[in-house]
Amino acid sequence: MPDLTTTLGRLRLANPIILASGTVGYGREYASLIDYSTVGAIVTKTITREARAGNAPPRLKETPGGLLNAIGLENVGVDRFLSEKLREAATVPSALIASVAGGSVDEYAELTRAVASREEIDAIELNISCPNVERARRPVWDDPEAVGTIVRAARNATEKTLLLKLSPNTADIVSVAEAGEEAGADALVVANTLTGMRIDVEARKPSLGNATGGLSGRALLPVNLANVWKITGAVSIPIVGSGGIADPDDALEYILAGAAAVQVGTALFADPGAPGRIAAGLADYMQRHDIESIEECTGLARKEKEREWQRTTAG
Amino acid sequence: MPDLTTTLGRLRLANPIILASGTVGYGREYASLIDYSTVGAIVTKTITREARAGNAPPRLKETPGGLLNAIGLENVGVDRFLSEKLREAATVPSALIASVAGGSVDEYAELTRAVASREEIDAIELNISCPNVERARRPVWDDPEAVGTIVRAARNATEKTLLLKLSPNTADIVSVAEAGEEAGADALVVANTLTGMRIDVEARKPSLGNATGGLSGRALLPVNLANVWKITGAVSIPIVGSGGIADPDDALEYILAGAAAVQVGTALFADPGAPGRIAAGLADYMQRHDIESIEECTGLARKEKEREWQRTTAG
Amino acid sequence: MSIDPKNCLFTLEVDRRFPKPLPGQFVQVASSTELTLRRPFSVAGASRPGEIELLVELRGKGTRSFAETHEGATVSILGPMGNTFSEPSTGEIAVLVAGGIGVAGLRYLAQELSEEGRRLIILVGARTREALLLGNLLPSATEDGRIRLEFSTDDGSAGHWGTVCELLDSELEALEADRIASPRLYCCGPPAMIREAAAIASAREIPCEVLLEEIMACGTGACRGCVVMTKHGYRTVCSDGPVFDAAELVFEEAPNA
Amino acid sequence: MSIDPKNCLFTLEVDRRFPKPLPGQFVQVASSTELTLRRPFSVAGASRPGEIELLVELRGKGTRSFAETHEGATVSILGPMGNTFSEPSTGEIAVLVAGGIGVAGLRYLAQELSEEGRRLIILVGARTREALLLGNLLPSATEDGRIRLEFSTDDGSAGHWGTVCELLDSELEALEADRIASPRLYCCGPPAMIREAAAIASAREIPCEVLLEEIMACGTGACRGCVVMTKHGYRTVCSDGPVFDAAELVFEEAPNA
Ligand SMILES: Cc1cc2nc3c(=O)[nH]c(=O)nc-3n(C[C@H](O)[C@H](O)[C@H](O)COP(=O)(O)OP(=O)(O)OC[C@H]3O[C@@H](n4cnc5c(N)ncnc54)[C@H](O)[C@@H]3O)c2cc1C
Ligand SMILES: Cc1cc2nc3c(=O)[nH]c(=O)nc-3n(C[C@H](O)[C@H](O)[C@H](O)COP(=O)(O)OP(=O)(O)OC[C@H]3O[C@@H](n4cnc5c(N)ncnc54)[C@H](O)[C@@H]3O)c2cc1C
Ligand SMILES: Cc1cc2nc3c(=O)[nH]c(=O)nc-3n(C[C@H](O)[C@H](O)[C@H](O)COP(=O)(O)O)c2cc1C
Ligand SMILES: Cc1cc2nc3c(=O)[nH]c(=O)nc-3n(C[C@H](O)[C@H](O)[C@H](O)COP(=O)(O)O)c2cc1C
Ligand code: FES
Ligand code: FES
Repeated sequence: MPDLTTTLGRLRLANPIILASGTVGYGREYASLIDYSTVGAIVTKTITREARAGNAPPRLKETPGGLLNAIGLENVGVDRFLSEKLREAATVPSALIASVAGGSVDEYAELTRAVASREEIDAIELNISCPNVERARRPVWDDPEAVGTIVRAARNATEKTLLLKLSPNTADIVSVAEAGEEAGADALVVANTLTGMRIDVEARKPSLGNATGGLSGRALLPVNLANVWKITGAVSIPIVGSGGIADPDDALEYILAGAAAVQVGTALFADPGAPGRIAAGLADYMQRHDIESIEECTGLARKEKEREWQRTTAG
Repeated sequence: MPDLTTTLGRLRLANPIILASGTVGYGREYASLIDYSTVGAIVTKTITREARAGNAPPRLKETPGGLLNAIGLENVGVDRFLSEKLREAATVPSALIASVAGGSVDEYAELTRAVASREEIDAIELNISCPNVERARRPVWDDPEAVGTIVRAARNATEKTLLLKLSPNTADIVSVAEAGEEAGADALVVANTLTGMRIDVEARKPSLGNATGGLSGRALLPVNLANVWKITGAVSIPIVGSGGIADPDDALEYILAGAAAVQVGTALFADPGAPGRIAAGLADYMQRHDIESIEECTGLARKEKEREWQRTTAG
Repeated sequence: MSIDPKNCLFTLEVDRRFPKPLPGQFVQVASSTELTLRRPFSVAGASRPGEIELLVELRGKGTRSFAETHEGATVSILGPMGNTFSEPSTGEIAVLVAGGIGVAGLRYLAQELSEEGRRLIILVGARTREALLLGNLLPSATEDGRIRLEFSTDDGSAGHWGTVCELLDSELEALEADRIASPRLYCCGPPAMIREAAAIASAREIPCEVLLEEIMACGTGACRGCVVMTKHGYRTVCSDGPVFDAAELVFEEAPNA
Repeated sequence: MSIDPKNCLFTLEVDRRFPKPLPGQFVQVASSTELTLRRPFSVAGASRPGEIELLVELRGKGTRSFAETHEGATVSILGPMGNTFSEPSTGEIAVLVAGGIGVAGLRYLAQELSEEGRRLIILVGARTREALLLGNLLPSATEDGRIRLEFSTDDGSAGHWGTVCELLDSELEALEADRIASPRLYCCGPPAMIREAAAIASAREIPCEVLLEEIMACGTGACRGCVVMTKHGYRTVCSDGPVFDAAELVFEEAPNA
């Protein structure tokens, strides 16, 4: 059996497959449908300081190859999360990553401290990239300095593994990735959803109650894969690929591009067995290609291309 | 018969359907397949000063709901365009828009002057957004000032209709749109392709010779539609929607979001009859809803939502 | 099985591990690998063990590709999911109000209540006479009046000419006069019908449960995608519902109101 | 019609306006509305008016959904597109070299040359004996030796044990000794085979045409998506090809060379 273990900061995962924030709730909801032994970790729905009611429905709209969502970070707030939901989440045998989003730098620090203080939580994911709540012209996720400040504050609040989840809605994700690494993030999640929308032409209004939402699913894969590819050359902390992963080959593409682990979200909706299928497919690929550890796969395509570029430049 | 005519700057189009740059060559190639009477205008493949050989193959890769291309602006250069290709392009009965891309502000001005001087050309589209040739960290299309400078230079070079084609690969397309309007663009094309890639896991290398390419087709639609939606409120020049339009409803979504015209590209590959189908579908919709002119449809969904927002704020 | 060009009745053989569904519960069907989401359908019958029935109106891609599934094919379903209706108490008469394909959400309930020997009034509203074909899938009216079945059509081509809520109102009026039993309402249908039925129930202070529809992703309560507004805030149709007490729901302002 | 689990022969009735294709030309097939691109296939036969044949190897989504098309269905095709092969002159003997599904690209040419009474040597290479089923679709060898058909397999299960290019080399050797006629090569098959055949032709100074494959979008020369490198720069397979003079092609450095 090939070795699927992988490492993010201080966190050792039995398996490089992580379930993405917002798509599995607190894990418990899917207990009867997902085989968690094939899942390295789950990320909670993003937690904010105050409870949030979320956006007006409709909150979902299927698009060709994708899904738009505008949940609006509905969550019970950090206090009820810690007092109620965490117990549920802790029943899931996979590692537990808490996703947090603050309204200010201090809130990020405070939330990080609060969730990191609980031993059930193995790592913290900083969500700076939710497209459904941001309103400013230049969003935080596009501003390397602002991101650096948030990460530094969170870094000071915990020694646990700190993941930074980037947004693809930017012209220069590499600079943001570098700022995150520089400020002390242990790993980068690349990346969240793209802003998108659809309109109901008969009703003449947006299909989503919030007008715009985040595009996830297969349609997103090429974009986030290119982002992983670009970032791989620039940082040395591990990358977690996310966006449209539904099959073993999708996960492999991210890994060959440079990811040490992957997140699966939208694919769970059509197939809660996706994590198991992907884990089996990775093992099969490794066996066929005589690869012992999944960590050897990370960045293989990128390294090969770099050699080629060198040959061309040299020749 | 409902009125499908629409106006972009000084250019009056018989029909709001424009064929997108790079997907119809110079129009002539498709002469036996496309019914140009259903096409308001065609945009030429982007023309550069020097001839460009383009990228190494493979240049195309199909993805779920989309298409990646990395043509690399292969074109014969402006001189041969004017001496050879223009004659071919002029045989197409639709209006003719020349797409140009310069390597510097001066080149944009020079190219604009050169193509605008020919009476066969009705309008000029400034392509600042090709993801397959740009290498800088902060690309031009993400920099409102740089875009403003290019547009001003081109504006000074012609009085013909000047379209500015934006890129979706940015966090703040609205500021770029505003800079374009401010600098004298007559219309905005919203927008080009998203950067994306795929990897061949057996060969362990990118599917495209150029590694990354531009994602077009249905997968792109939600993203560019959201961009039109965002820009509609901010500028007063007409918007041309582009990205994934394959059916009448797709075109209508862009128009209801705020577009005065639309571009169809990738959809031609599967169905050269798409422009005709879309034109017929628009006419049918207008008849069903008792709308006389397509111009009345522009922005209807956006205006309705703004009224709703006002009600909510007032109430 | 196709009932008419717009509606199909499917019989699915299910795994032995598949629990017996309760009326009101639904299943999530993966009808095409091209689609990102499964499609939820009410269990419209489960009288024979090892089998469930779904009654599906063809609306878009998901339902159409489901309808194209050829006999004997294997389809992936998840479920049964969601909550169920309250049972009518002994003194109560169940009044089922279905609008169009809403029949699908109430058919299994009607069958169960009918088998239990309950008193039932079933009101079915539809656009035209053709749509009444759906009515044939419901328990038949009995001669002793224990089960009654009434129709309304928008175009008057069968039954009462008007909405099913008008029919409901006059039925309730009659029941009130008769004082035979207190009614309990069960409704499923388009949003406008649900809203009107809820208003009628509220005005008459009658208990009323409604089966709601919302676009769903997870179907388990995890994604918070399928919410409706209630007096206690947003609730998910998939795990808090799909059956809600009408009195708990907060209806949006009607458009253009 | 399925030939074996990996390959299908399709017969398409075409419109009267559809021009008679030339050998080497292809059509663009829309095999599924879920796909962004059409799929190009060589015309593998057009002997009967109003009909064309396509010989398709099942590789991915497009070919598989094409194979699932049931008899009698309507499929949208564009074409015929692309250029054609040069005719062999009277003194020339046509040597057709097909690797695997490359048979599809040369079958119609073989049929036409055979009907014209030309001398023909057809060499078919495949992985195993099964793949030789494709050979059955080609004109049969004649007793007078005018048409000859030779096979090679990678595993030696039929014909020559080795590559089709080895077979080609020895055939050319024999022809050279015989001095009966000068050969003209026509090749279609996987890239490595094309490259080797081109090298053989170049070494022996024999005219050689190859039918190339590239992923296509427009099929008309408009999008510049399907290029191959030639001595005159990039050329499109769809409109400058798909048939190229092997001497004009510039082959990439072999990987890991
Ligand atoms: C709990 C529940 C039970 C249901 N039971 C039945 C049933 O028994 N029989 C039946 O025919 N239908 C039922 N529906 C509705 C059914 O799920 C939708 O008709 C179906 O998902 C449409 O899929 P589609 O791909 O054909 O249409 P799409 O192309 O996805 O959409 C067509 C139209 O239907 C709307 N729609 C899409 N998904 C849903 C959804 N999940 N709920 C409501 N509207 C939707 C869309 O907004 C659009 O207006 C139920 C829905 C829910 C939530
Ligand atoms: C001029 C021309 C003539 C052809 N004639 C035939 C023929 O007669 N019979 C036949 O079986 N095939 C032929 N092909 C190849 C055929 O087009 C591909 O096999 C088909 O497009 C694969 O589609 P898919 O969706 O099944 O596979 P995909 O899932 O799209 O791809 C499977 C594999 O095939 C490769 N591929 C995809 N598209 C093409 C393409 N257009 N050309 C080459 N490789 C491709 C992909 O890179 C991938 O490795 C021809 C191609 C060209 C360009
Ligand atoms: C319904 C839904 C809710 C989501 N909620 C969150 C969230 O709360 N926090 C977050 O960081 N990402 C959220 N995401 C984004 C996912 O975590 C993931 O990054 C994205 O969907 C791309 O991956 P996928 O294509 O595998 O789904 C959400 C996605 C979906 C579809
Ligand atoms: C093969 C191909 C080539 C393209 N070449 C150009 C180009 O030269 N210049 C340009 O501005 N856009 C180019 N585009 C982008 C299109 O004009 C269009 O903006 C984009 O494809 C989105 O629209 P679509 O989804 O309708 O194709 C190209 C797109 C494709 C698919
Ligand atoms: S569908 Fe996910 S919460 Fe209901
Ligand atoms: S496929 Fe477009 S140029 Fe050949």
